[in-house]
Amino acid sequence: TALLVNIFERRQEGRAPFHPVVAIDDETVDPAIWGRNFPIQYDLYRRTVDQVRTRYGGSEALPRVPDHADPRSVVAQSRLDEDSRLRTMWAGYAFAADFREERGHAYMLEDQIFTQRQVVARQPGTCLHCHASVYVAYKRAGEGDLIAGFERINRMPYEEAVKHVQHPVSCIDCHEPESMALRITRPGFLEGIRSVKAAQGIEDYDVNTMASRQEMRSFVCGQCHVEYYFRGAEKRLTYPWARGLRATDMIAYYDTAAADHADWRHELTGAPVLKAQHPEFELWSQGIHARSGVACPDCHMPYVRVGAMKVSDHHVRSPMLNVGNACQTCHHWSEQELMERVHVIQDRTHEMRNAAIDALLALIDDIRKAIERGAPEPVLDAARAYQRRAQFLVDFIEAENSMGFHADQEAARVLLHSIDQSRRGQTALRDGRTAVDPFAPSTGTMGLPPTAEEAQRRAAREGGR
Amino acid sequence: TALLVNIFERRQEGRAPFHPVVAIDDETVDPAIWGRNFPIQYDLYRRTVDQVRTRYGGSEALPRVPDHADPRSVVAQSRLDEDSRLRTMWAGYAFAADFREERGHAYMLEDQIFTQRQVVARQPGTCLHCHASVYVAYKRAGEGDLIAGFERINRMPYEEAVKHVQHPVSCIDCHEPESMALRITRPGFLEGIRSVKAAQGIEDYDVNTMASRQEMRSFVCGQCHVEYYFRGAEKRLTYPWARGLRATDMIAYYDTAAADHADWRHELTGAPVLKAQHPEFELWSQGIHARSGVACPDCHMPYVRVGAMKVSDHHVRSPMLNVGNACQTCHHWSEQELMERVHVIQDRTHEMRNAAIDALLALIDDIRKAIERGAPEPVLDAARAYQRRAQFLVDFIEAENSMGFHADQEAARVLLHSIDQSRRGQTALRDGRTAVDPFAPSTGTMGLPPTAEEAQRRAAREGGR
Amino acid sequence: MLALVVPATVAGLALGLGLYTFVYAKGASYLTNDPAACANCHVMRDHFSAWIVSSHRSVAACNDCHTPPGLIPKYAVKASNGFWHSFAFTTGRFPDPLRIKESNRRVTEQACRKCHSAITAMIDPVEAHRGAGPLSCIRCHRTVGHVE
Ligand code: HEC
Ligand code: HEC
Ligand code: HEC
Ligand code: HEC
Ligand code: HEC
Ligand code: HEC
Ligand code: HEC
Ligand code: HEC
Ligand code: HEC
Ligand code: HEC
Ligand code: HEC
Ligand code: HEC
Ligand code: HEC
Ligand code: HEC
Ligand SMILES: [Ca+2]
Ligand SMILES: [Ca+2]
Repeated sequence: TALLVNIFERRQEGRAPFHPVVAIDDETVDPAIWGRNFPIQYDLYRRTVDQVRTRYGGSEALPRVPDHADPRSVVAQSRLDEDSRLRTMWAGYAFAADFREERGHAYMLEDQIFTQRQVVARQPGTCLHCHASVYVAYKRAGEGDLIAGFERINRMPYEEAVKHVQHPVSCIDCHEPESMALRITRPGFLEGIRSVKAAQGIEDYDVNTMASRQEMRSFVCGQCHVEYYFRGAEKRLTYPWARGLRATDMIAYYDTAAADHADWRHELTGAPVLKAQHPEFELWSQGIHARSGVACPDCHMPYVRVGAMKVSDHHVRSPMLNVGNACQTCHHWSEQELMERVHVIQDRTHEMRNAAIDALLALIDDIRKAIERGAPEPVLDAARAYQRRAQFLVDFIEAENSMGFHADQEAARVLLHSIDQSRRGQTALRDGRTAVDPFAPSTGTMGLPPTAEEAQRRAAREGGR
Repeated sequence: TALLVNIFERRQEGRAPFHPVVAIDDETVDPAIWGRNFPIQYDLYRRTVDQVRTRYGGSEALPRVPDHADPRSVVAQSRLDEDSRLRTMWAGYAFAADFREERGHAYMLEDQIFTQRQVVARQPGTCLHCHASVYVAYKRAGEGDLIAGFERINRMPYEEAVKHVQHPVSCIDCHEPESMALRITRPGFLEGIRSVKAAQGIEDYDVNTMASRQEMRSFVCGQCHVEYYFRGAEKRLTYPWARGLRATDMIAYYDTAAADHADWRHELTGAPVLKAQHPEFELWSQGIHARSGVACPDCHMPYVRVGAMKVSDHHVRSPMLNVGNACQTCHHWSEQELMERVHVIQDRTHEMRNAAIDALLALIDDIRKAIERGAPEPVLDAARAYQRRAQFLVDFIEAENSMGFHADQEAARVLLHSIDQSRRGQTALRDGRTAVDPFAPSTGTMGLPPTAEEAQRRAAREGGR
Repeated sequence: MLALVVPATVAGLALGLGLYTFVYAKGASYLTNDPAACANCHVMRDHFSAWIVSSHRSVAACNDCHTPPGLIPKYAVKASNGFWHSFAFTTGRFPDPLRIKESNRRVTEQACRKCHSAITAMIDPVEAHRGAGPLSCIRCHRTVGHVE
């Protein structure tokens, strides 16, 4: 931590805000050790065990009787019981067995180990990428080579892979030990962001040397809060971003580059369907906040005053539980008014999501009936192609965890296209059509928005205006 | 307290030192006379003859050879030629003959007199309500009673009624001669706003005595920039607001209270359809700007520095032609960045609008074919009911002139439901269903948002932040 | 030849006019620390009244945020702003609404640190690493000096 101390001292004319008591290096996984040097952040970090529910987020602490298979005495509420239509949407997939509201970072490892999804299906080591502090584990498994280790652990069965990790996401996963600067440690993101930048014409993008600090503030979260799939037999973790970050770009990707990929075959229709998962980073990138240079930690880890010091609130949580610090520095409205604004946006999204799910379930039911009355395969396949699209689009917003807030108009656009694909599927089926209409909506920005820096520079060029 | 301060400061500037050179009373229609006392506002007001096109707004000045029937030497571009699908949507209605991009206030009277819609159909005197300075004309026709005069002129044939007016909207339509305070002079709005307030539980609402100044700043525009229909044989101008201001509330209204009303029978399907028209006020009311107390003039008549004085820019026009004054008072981004933000919102809306129109035309075509192959009337009627809804919803956003900007997420919600109704119609038709699903989406606020004043008072109660 | 003369003359005129207006338009008020001095110009009045109601009215005056620390740089900035503001004021050539210039924004960003480096010590140093851009205070605290 030498460098860091120097920086602090230069700034502080000798008044270092903290006193390094232990040495930390690139092998130090245990957050408690880092916490000796940064007790404030560590204490806040540990508060992610708290469970408080908001209208659409947070999480509810449901007590349960621990048993041999699952020792957890508290879990989050089941999303399947809240809306059983999800079981039909995911029929035949592990998610139909167990899908819960997500909760704080402290639970990420145990929730992954004990979810019923591990029981009904065999999962690969790849899963760990986002549920544990795997950075050191990858390096060790790869004898120093991060990517090699990543590939090795991806291929292991989960039970074996999990032996290599001890902690949920920890300091070392987001910070460089010497400088505490943010860094990207996840191969999935390193490769994913490179593919988007390439699509935007920027070759060989290296996030750890080329990203601005403000970008890094969102990229560290984008390591995990993204849509993904396991490519091929080697179960390589892949972010489907080669065509762009929008849900509609991913449809284009899954229709072409990964046309042969399916997460599973739908139990009722036999359609080769996809499971969308927590695309917070992707949806945020299309919203007005990203465009305004507002990063994830601005709202989810806002600065908090502790004593004479301002620190990032490492109690990562819903901003609805912390509106004062999360929103009011930028928005001078009352807490109640700000919460109402979020609720209006979320309620509208929820209404649209429900309409889109109903439309999808109608299509699924139509295909099921068509199969029963022995409709010709080519006709069924066309309808299944529509289901694949419609389902991915609605699941994209359903899986995204802000209920549309991160980019309200874009979320609505995605849901609208979902209903339109369901509509096309239902009519194609009834008309016995075998051709599938092309799908290429293309508004919005394919990649990340212009950064605050870029906007500033442009503003400067225009003479301060 | 962002907004109140703004408004307060502006009120100061608003009280411009002025020396009355002529006497003005409640009979003075001619703006030139008012202009003697307020030369700056008058000069700006006259600039509404300018025609400049923006990506989705403004207007293009198309030269034409004047003829006996239509002496105009310049008109705005035809929206029908830009998108001929509109002709199918409006088949059998006057709008299919002539529908142009709207332009500045200076043209409102001549454009109404000479539109082909006057040729293909006989229009009532009601039309004048929003295209001329009718305040004095109404009072005279009603021997002092505004409403009585309104009713009398509504019933006249247009050719006769138009003899009673000389000017487009003029000072007297928005201002009280003595105090220059804003006022509502339009019966349609007086009655319309009363019906919304009643729906919100406020009885006998009198806008001219009960509205705040900031509300009045939008209400004067809401006199005309609203959805309307002519009720019954007396052609009474009515704003369909009794259920609320949202497009979905109007569907509820037209499905019940005005179930028997249709603007015309669709030529291809025989459906009793509705024409939505310029609901700027209604869409704005659902947006974040209305919720933040931002009124129409804040963007369309922003304060402009003239010498040492700031006045409201009476050159009412697209803010995209005036981003500096219109937006940068509140948004510290560059002009280019602000325009891009508007374009991203409008492009998304445009994409969704196109998808919704395609879906509607597919339904129209299905019904037409079903009629040809002699499908039973009850089945056709069910499909027609869906067309009525789907068409009104998509037309609502098509007719609204900000291409979604005034309330981007709400505009998307309306378009999503339009596609969903088309979908239900198409499948019902194919399945030979005669029942029509209920339609009652209900998120968002039915009426006007809490005003800046209300929001601030609430904020104050909660201790200022 | 002409090509040289013309710009020279223009520059001369500008300077002359500038100096004239600097005096005439109370540009000298730049040499004081009295906020009211800034408000000598009506175009500054909005910002003055917005500062009066801001959280900093009793703790920081215009110059605390709009001039760098240290005498020389302070008067350097004042001189240039004083000249340009006077010039702009007289010619009326300036944007409405006013926009802070990039250079002056940086001055202000530094000003925050003058007073708050203690409380921000923990969040600030991270910037020192790599090409990572600096932390902008105004990004979140735009209204500390001027309530909108
Ligand atoms: C402008 C503020 C803002 C930004 C920036 C932002 N979020 Fe959010 N986020 C929210 C709000 C508000 C919610 C809704 C919380 C709720 O419903 O309780 C939310 C919800 C979430 C949730 C679900 C939280 C819960 O309690 O269930 C996750 C996960 C999330 N955001 C991650 C991210 C990530 C990752 C980024 C950056 C890529 C990001 N957010 C950027 C405001 C923001
Ligand atoms: C290593 C992967 C990883 C990284 C990096 C990560 N998250 Fe998470 N995050 C998760 C997982 C996994 C969960 C769900 C844990 C569970 O439900 O057990 C989660 C949950 C959350 C929640 C939901 C909390 C709740 O109460 O519902 C929020 C909010 C959140 N993350 C925000 C962020 C932000 C902001 C960042 C970056 C500063 C970030 N995350 C970085 C994996 C990650
Ligand atoms: C690309 C990163 C990533 C990968 C890979 C990943 N997860 Fe997650 N997981 C997350 C994030 C982020 C959350 C929190 C947001 C959410 O739940 O939507 C989460 C939440 C969860 C949860 C808690 C909520 C729920 O769904 O019940 C479980 C359990 C879970 N993951 C299991 C798994 C399993 C099993 C795998 C492997 C098949 C896996 N995860 C792979 C990022 C990932
Ligand atoms: C999920 C990502 C994530 C994890 C895990 C994480 N941090 Fe941070 N940390 C951040 C972000 C984001 C910032 C803000 C950095 C910036 O603004 O450049 C930050 C900033 C800091 C800073 C700088 C001062 C401040 O508060 O802004 C310190 C010190 C710090 N973290 C310590 C820790 C310690 C100790 C741990 C483990 C107990 C930890 N962090 C875990 C994301 C993380
Ligand atoms: C660092 C600054 C910043 C933070 C923190 C922030 N916002 Fe914003 N917010 C903005 C900017 C910038 C815009 C775009 C409008 C503008 O330019 O003023 C915006 C726009 C919005 C809008 C209107 C856009 C829409 O989608 O309707 C809402 C609502 C909003 N923010 C709510 C929130 C809430 C709630 C939080 C906290 C969870 C939050 N913001 C946190 C800066 C911020
Ligand atoms: C926050 C700013 C804002 C507010 C408030 C606002 N508008 Fe607009 N309005 C716009 C923008 C931006 C456009 C798009 C202009 C364009 O595309 O050229 C627009 C477009 C319009 C148009 C079409 C203009 C054209 O050039 O064709 C009309 C008419 C209109 N608005 C009326 C209203 C009315 C009436 C209200 C109040 C009920 C209102 N607006 C409130 C910003 C605003
Ligand atoms: C008496 C009715 C009436 C009132 C009151 C009224 N308008 Fe209009 N407005 C119209 C008509 C009619 C047109 C179209 C004129 C034409 O196309 O010939 C129009 C056109 C416009 C346009 C389009 C200009 C363009 O270039 O396309 C804008 C913007 C606009 N109005 C804004 C406003 C605002 C803001 C207010 C209130 C301050 C307002 N209007 C009040 C009737 C009215
Ligand atoms: C409730 C107010 C209102 C009434 C009643 C009204 N108009 Fe308009 N009219 C407007 C506004 C506002 C605009 C500008 C916005 C637009 O064009 O969408 C407009 C625009 C127009 C235009 C120019 C654009 C176009 O459509 O080509 C014509 C022509 C027109 N109206 C004719 C008529 C006729 C004919 C009637 C009677 C049948 C009528 N108006 C009744 C408010 C009204
Ligand atoms: C379509 C509506 C409309 C018309 C027509 C109109 N005005 Fe206004 N006028 C406004 C609005 C809105 C304001 C702002 C009032 C406020 O903020 O309370 C305003 C303000 C004014 C003011 C106060 C000073 C200022 O500029 O804010 C004067 C004086 C004025 N108008 C004169 C006129 C004159 C003279 C005419 C005719 C040539 C005219 N107005 C026509 C809507 C209109
Ligand atoms: C009188 C103040 C004011 C004016 C004038 C104004 N805005 Fe806003 N704008 C706001 C407020 C307040 C919000 C809500 C977010 C917040 O609270 O900061 C907002 C939000 C926005 C947003 C984000 C919401 C969304 O729909 O994505 C955009 C974009 C925006 N404004 C653009 C504009 C443009 C373009 C103009 C000029 C045509 C304009 N604004 C004029 C105050 C204003
Ligand atoms: C506490 C710090 C602070 C004080 C004291 C302060 N200002 Fe500012 N001022 C700022 C900041 C920060 C900005 C940039 C605002 C922005 O970027 O939107 C600014 C911007 C400005 C602008 C440009 C307008 C704009 O919004 O870009 C003017 C003019 C100005 N200040 C004048 C003054 C005057 C005159 C005073 C004294 C009466 C003063 N300031 C006192 C912090 C301050
Ligand atoms: C001679 C009249 C006058 C005086 C005295 C004056 N200003 Fe200004 N100021 C102006 C004018 C004119 C502008 C617009 C210049 C431009 O934007 O090009 C301006 C712009 C500004 C800006 C924003 C543009 C920029 O250059 O960044 C700031 C900040 C500012 N003034 C601060 C101050 C402060 C602080 C004082 C007192 C020390 C002050 N002004 C005194 C006339 C004046
Ligand atoms: C001349 C010294 C000085 C300067 C320059 C200054 N401040 Fe302050 N500031 C103070 C004092 C003293 C307080 C009140 C005591 C406290 O809360 O620390 C304060 C309070 C604050 C607060 C808390 C109150 C609030 O408004 O929320 C913030 C935030 C703040 N300052 C940010 C800034 C920023 C950002 C800048 C630069 C644009 C700045 N300050 C410039 C001295 C200063
Ligand atoms: C990403 C948003 C963000 C940025 C950037 C930021 N702050 Fe803050 N600041 C906050 C928040 C949130 C608080 C409220 C903390 C609290 O009350 O617990 C705050 C509080 C403060 C306070 C008041 C602390 C107190 O309670 O007295 C000061 C002073 C301050 N900031 C100064 C600064 C300075 C100086 C900078 C730049 C070096 C800066 N801030 C950058 C968000 C930010
Ligand atoms: Ca949650
Ligand atoms: Ca127009």
